[in-house]
Amino acid sequence: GAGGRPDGDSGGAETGVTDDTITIGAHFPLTGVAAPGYSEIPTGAKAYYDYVNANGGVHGRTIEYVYRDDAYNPTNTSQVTNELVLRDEIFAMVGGLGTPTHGAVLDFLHDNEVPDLFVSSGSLLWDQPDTYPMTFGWQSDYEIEGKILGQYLAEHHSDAKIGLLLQDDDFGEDGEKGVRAYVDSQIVSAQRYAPTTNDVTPQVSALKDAGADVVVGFTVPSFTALSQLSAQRLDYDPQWVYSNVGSDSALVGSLLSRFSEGAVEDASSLEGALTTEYLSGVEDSGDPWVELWQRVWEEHGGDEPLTNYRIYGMAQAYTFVQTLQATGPEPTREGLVETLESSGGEFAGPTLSPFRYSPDSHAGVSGVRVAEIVGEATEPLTPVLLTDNGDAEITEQESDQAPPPEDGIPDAPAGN
Amino acid sequence: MRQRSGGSGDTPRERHPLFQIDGVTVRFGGLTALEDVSLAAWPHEVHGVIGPNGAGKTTLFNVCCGFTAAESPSVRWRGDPVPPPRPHELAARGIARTLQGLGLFRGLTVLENVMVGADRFRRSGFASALFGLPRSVADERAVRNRAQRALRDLDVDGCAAAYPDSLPYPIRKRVALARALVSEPELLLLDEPASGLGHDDMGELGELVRGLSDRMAVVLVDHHMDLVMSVCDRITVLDFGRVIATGGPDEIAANPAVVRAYLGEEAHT
Amino acid sequence: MNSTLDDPPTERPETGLRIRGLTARYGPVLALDEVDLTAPRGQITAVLGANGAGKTTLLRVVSGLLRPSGGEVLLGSRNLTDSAAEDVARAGVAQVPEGRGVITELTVEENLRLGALLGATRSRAAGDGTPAAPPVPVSDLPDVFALFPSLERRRRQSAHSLSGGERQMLVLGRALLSAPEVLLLDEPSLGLAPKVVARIFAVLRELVDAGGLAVLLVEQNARSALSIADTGVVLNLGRVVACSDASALAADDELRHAYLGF
Amino acid sequence: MQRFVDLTLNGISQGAIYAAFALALVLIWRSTRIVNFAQGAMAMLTTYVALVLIESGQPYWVGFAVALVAGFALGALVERLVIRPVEGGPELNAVIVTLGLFVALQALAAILFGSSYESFPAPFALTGFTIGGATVAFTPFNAFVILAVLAVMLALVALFRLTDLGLRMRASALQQEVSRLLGIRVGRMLTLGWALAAVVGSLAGLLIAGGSLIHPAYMEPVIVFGFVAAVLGGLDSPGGAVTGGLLVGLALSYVSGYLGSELVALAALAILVLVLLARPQGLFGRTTERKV
Amino acid sequence: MSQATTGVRRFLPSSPPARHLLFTGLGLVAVVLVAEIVSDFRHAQLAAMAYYAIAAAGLTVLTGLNGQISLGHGALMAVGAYTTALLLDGGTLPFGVAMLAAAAVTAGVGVIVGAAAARLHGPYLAGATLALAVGLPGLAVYFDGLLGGEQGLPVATPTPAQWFDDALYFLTGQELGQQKFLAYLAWGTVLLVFLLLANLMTSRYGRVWRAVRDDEVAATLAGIHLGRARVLAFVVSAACAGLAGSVLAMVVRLTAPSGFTIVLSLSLLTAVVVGGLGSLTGAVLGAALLVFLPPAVTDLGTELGLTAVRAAQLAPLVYGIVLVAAMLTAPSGVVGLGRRLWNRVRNEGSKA
Ligand SMILES: Nc1ncnc2c1ncn2[C@@H]1O[C@H](COP(=O)(O)OP(=O)(O)OP(=O)(O)O)[C@@H](O)[C@H]1O
Ligand SMILES: Nc1ncnc2c1ncn2[C@@H]1O[C@H](COP(=O)(O)OP(=O)(O)OP(=O)(O)O)[C@@H](O)[C@H]1O
Ligand SMILES: [Mg+2]
Ligand SMILES: [Mg+2]
Repeated sequence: GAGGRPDGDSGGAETGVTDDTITIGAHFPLTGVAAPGYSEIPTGAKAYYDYVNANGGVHGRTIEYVYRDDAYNPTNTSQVTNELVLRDEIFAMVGGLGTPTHGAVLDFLHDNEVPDLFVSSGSLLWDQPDTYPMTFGWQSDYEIEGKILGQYLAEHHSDAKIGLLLQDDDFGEDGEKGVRAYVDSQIVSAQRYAPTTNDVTPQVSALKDAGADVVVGFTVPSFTALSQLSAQRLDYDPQWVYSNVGSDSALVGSLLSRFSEGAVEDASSLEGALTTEYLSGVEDSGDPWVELWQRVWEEHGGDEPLTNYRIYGMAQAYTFVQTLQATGPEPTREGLVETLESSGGEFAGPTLSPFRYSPDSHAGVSGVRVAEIVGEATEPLTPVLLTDNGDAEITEQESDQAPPPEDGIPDAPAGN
Repeated sequence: MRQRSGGSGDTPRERHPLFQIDGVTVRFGGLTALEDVSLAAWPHEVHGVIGPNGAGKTTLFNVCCGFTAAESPSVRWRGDPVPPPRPHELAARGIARTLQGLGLFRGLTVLENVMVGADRFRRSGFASALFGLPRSVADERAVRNRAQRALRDLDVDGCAAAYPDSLPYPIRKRVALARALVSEPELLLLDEPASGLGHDDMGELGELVRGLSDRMAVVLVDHHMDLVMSVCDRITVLDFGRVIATGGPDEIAANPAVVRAYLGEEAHT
Repeated sequence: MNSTLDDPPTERPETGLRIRGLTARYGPVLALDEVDLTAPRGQITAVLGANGAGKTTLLRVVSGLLRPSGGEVLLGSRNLTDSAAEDVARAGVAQVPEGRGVITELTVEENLRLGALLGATRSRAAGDGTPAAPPVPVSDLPDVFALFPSLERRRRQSAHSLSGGERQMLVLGRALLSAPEVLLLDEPSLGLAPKVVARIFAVLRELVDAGGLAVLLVEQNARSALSIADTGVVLNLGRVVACSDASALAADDELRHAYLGF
Repeated sequence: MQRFVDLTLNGISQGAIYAAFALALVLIWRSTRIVNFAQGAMAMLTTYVALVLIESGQPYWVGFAVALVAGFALGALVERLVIRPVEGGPELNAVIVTLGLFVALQALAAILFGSSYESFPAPFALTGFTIGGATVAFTPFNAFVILAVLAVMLALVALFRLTDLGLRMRASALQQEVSRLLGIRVGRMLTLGWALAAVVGSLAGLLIAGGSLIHPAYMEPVIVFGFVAAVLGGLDSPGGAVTGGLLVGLALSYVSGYLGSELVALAALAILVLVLLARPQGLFGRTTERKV
Repeated sequence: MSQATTGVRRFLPSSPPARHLLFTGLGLVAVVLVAEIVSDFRHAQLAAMAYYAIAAAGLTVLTGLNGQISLGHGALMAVGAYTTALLLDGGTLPFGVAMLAAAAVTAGVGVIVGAAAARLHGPYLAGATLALAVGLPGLAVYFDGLLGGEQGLPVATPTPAQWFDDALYFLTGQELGQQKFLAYLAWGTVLLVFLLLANLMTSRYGRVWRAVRDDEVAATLAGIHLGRARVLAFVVSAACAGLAGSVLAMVVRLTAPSGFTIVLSLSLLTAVVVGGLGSLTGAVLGAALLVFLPPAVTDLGTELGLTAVRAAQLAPLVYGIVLVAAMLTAPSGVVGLGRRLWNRVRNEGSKA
């Protein structure tokens, strides 16, 4: 354990916590094939922690955020997590990214009793309170996203032939499960691509061949762009629907719009595509949360522009600060988990809908809204829709999202 | 000049040649390298094969060793028909060959080079080597002893620990010969053993080869007529892939066809 | 350097290859020790000696493949001591290396073309389009094929398929095609049939007699080498132990028995 | 049927890209007997050079030309600085040097240009030709790629078959010492070989990038399939590289379309093994029969 | 100095296997000493170093002794890792059995791959094995029902037998944590593998492999079946890779395709060459380089005030530069360099 507490009013010293610091860690692909995009997430989180630290920290402690590169390779994740836990002695793991990567350290973190919060992945693995009582998801999982999209399509495109373009891992698989719950009979073709490939024309051509006039893509942004390029090549123009993960219109749209500057007359961007949202993005300039992120990034970010990946990192950091605030001035690892289980479900924050945290659930954001991409921004088509895994019903969210607190730092709840 | 150990050349003590190959025809695309060539190696005899460059001597050796496939050779071993040999089986069949180059293993010491040649005498298997069982250790020692003996026989045991590249050329030639001899062959095929050797070394080589013929049949290819004429009991001459003459050294030296095709007037000294 | 044909070689000895005090080592091993010798144009100089005497080393130093640790190599008035091998070759010194001088992956014709290319480069460098060296009987591919008929049939074959002797012929032919002023031959008789050896030696003699070619001939086969050479040099343990007229050497019984073994 | 046509055309256009890369490998193999694992990284770097120029407002073709020139310079530089010392040494040392270079250059690009996706423009339209009312998976840009690859192939064949320079380059690669004795400036030939190969590599990089996304690791899949294509064709033969590239491209397109894209790499393995078992020197490689 | 070495040599057993046993014993002592001194974090690093060392040792036999290049050993490690994951799944099989099975299954795959590889040379072999490295992990995605797809399979952690726990406590008086146990397990495997490989390398098999590498024709004439010798080398080295994969799976606790990318295969080859081709010591040194260099560079970068992203990008840059520099300055690897220095010291010593 690092740093005992000299005033000794609580007696116990918690790993990673000193009088004036709390050390937390994370693993991200900062190099290699998965680095584009994802490597921006921790820079956003770091900016927000710096912002909090500059404003007095949490209960007087500054947050030391250590993130390490795993190059999206589970073997490396295991090594850097060892480093984080055994050498850097982090208090908690916050936001470690990737399903296979983070999957490799679930047990290790569990054995070492390290809280494992807000895994940056929509896999269902993180919601196993019985097996992994200290692991929590954060973002909306792919299944509920699929369900909500499926229901929307069933209502608004009930005659359409639907094709699926799926990443061949848990992302595509869970998403498919959700979509099929509503429009199974309408699906004419489900095409999978391996994330290691660089060519999705065969898949898109199969969708075209199957006559799909709506295509739902559970794709990461680069493959969203590739699928758009392939479609353009084949002159194929269905109604596109992309998962939130891959629909970063600011990113994908700008990537694609570059091609229209050249010899391509037929501007191809994500205009008119459908997607879902659980966070507001850079392009929603009027949104008070986005204004906060812009302020934070201006003050503590680098020279590079603010992106949705960075907003994701900041929002996650916000939730963690919120948790710390709620845990009180004497943070312990158990305390952290208890806080999330008891009050995490009521956290008001940057996400459009609340988390599903409870003693029985460690699942993240409970819902999304369906939106249409217009220019670089989105226009909501539905209210925020809430649901849960399995055959839970889809309901509309009643209350509106609260704006961020004045100083941009979540308050410690009264009573603590 | 000739120090024959016995009159084996004229009155063979055996009824059959040790090794006999008949009807060897080899074509490379349009080029006929050998046409209906036969070769017989008698025990206790040194048999020379000579001929102009590209006549097919090395190719004939390659057929005998199974490196080159001939069209329909018939092979006999002590008079019995056997299938054409395959290269890696030669050692076990009692056939050894030296190469026109040196063919020493650069990364192995001289002793190890020769130990590779003695590989066929090992008895223990993979497991005993893996676990370092006494059987494998004893085996290894036996092979080492054989190799050392072979090096001693050729008077090169002094450089057992050296690597071939660091040795003078004549010594390397001897090492290569030691590696062939350590497998205790019955038939020894020597491809240009004297090339690159100085006069003295060549003389020693000649004596050595004669000595060997007590123990085995030797077939020798070389362009040094002094050597060939002095050690061979019988000589076959190839030209353009055909046998143009066979006989004892004196006959061959006097054969006008051989002189025309191979020896030339001047060099015939 | 541009000597004319009718210069009797003996009158201008400085036009050949001169080696002064040449010393070379392989690490601690002294392979050449203050070697002096001259290979004048129009002459064959035989370098003899037992295995390991340093003959190959001498040729490698001359052709620039090995840096000498002392002494100098002069071609005519030109100092080649520290020139790179390619520059030595372009200056007109062709070497037929011991053993593997064939580029086995190329065809016979391509190997020969490389020699011809060097010849062309040299004549271009001479400026006026005339060959840099006096005309030699071997100036194009047909000449080589006339000299070595067995190569012609294998012209498009990969050199890899050649027999040992055929390779040796190929390397010789290639060196001749480069129209050299000085020809360094490292055991050219190696692996060749007696008749071919005799032919090659006769051709060498012819080339030399026809004009300015200087030949430095390294041979194990001292007897036949001395029979065509003008001068003989005997090396032993990296040192010149004798240097004189070829016929005188051949007649010197003591020397013959001590170093030449015949 | 439309599907089959699309898959075929897509396979050809992907295959042309692998072929372009394989040509660079063949060129370097023929002129230095080294397999250059850094080829992709070098191409990536020069593609970024082109992108920087194009983004600063230069026309596409200016970026294109400068990238090729930069490739030439980079190839020559790399050969002189890091390859020269390992030439003629153990084969593996050169492999490790190029691997090290590959890793270092990729990291360098990430530091210099950032590791995010960038779109790279194409000089021709990216919508497929329309044939008989149906749009096929073959764009004017694809046609340009194929023409460029064929042109490079012919140029290489001519270089090696017909020119003295090509012969000198091959000789230098095969036997340095003998080549020097024949008056060939071996060092210069090797540098030239690398420089030319880097130009071809840069061209491949540009063709792959055109109308698609680049990031510091964008060449990685191409390196593998390009290498497979080169080996398939027989590393010595430009024609083999193109055949190998098209074969790999077609096979992968069919496998991806009909069987599933996770099998793409496995299919490449299967094809390679099948071909090499029948012809260990690749389709167009020359076998050296004589061993002794 | 040379007297000192001959003096030491006099006390060594004369037969190689006995000598190897002695060294293994010394190695064991060293492992226990180190393991008991260092922190849990170092245990984790040591365990990682161990699996690299095992795979590199196998590769060094194949490449260094037999001259076959393999860019596909990462895929063979995957075979071992998946075998282990599947066998340990039920929770009943002892981990030792799973490790043996992993080695055996991978050796079986090695027979097939080796049989194909035996016909290939140089870049053709490199190309085929590269395709293996990239292609084989695709199977895990294709058979995702059994092999878990991209997400991979979790691997049950092995637990020490009670006697081991007790014995170690008795010996050192310290508790055996999970990390430390894994380090022991991994290094125990290293010692065993090295013992067996050293035996093979000094036996006729090592000699035959080197002979085949140096001159195929001469080796054939000595009665060696080239194909068989090559395949055997491949199988031995595949078995090592399988064992390494097994250890990796247990240390990492997950086996997924993204853990066995081409990068892994290339790293192994690098480790082998930079360490010193054909030497077991070199394999260990190369493994150490793989494990310790990148984090050291990242830390250095962070200390120099770089952002974590920049520092992370620095690691591959430095790694690449180190590879190039190592090959330019020490072409025979660290071991070769050491040998050269040692010879110089000894020569000077004997001159004095
Ligand atoms: N694989 C092959 N392909 C084509 N031709 C070949 C092949 N192998 C040998 N040859 C030709 O066959 C002929 C016989 O070659 P071989 O090596 O047997 O000659 P040799 O009698 O040993 O000659 P030397 O005395 O020069 O060694 C040669 O002309 C050679 O070019
Ligand atoms: N690369 C080398 N490294 C160390 N020593 C060498 C090397 N090459 C030759 N030597 C030594 O230098 C000496 C001269 O060798 P060189 O090859 O010049 O002899 P040679 O007269 O050509 O012999 P041969 O007739 O065998 O060709 C010999 O003692 C030889 O061992
Ligand atoms: Mg021959
Ligand atoms: Mg010599």
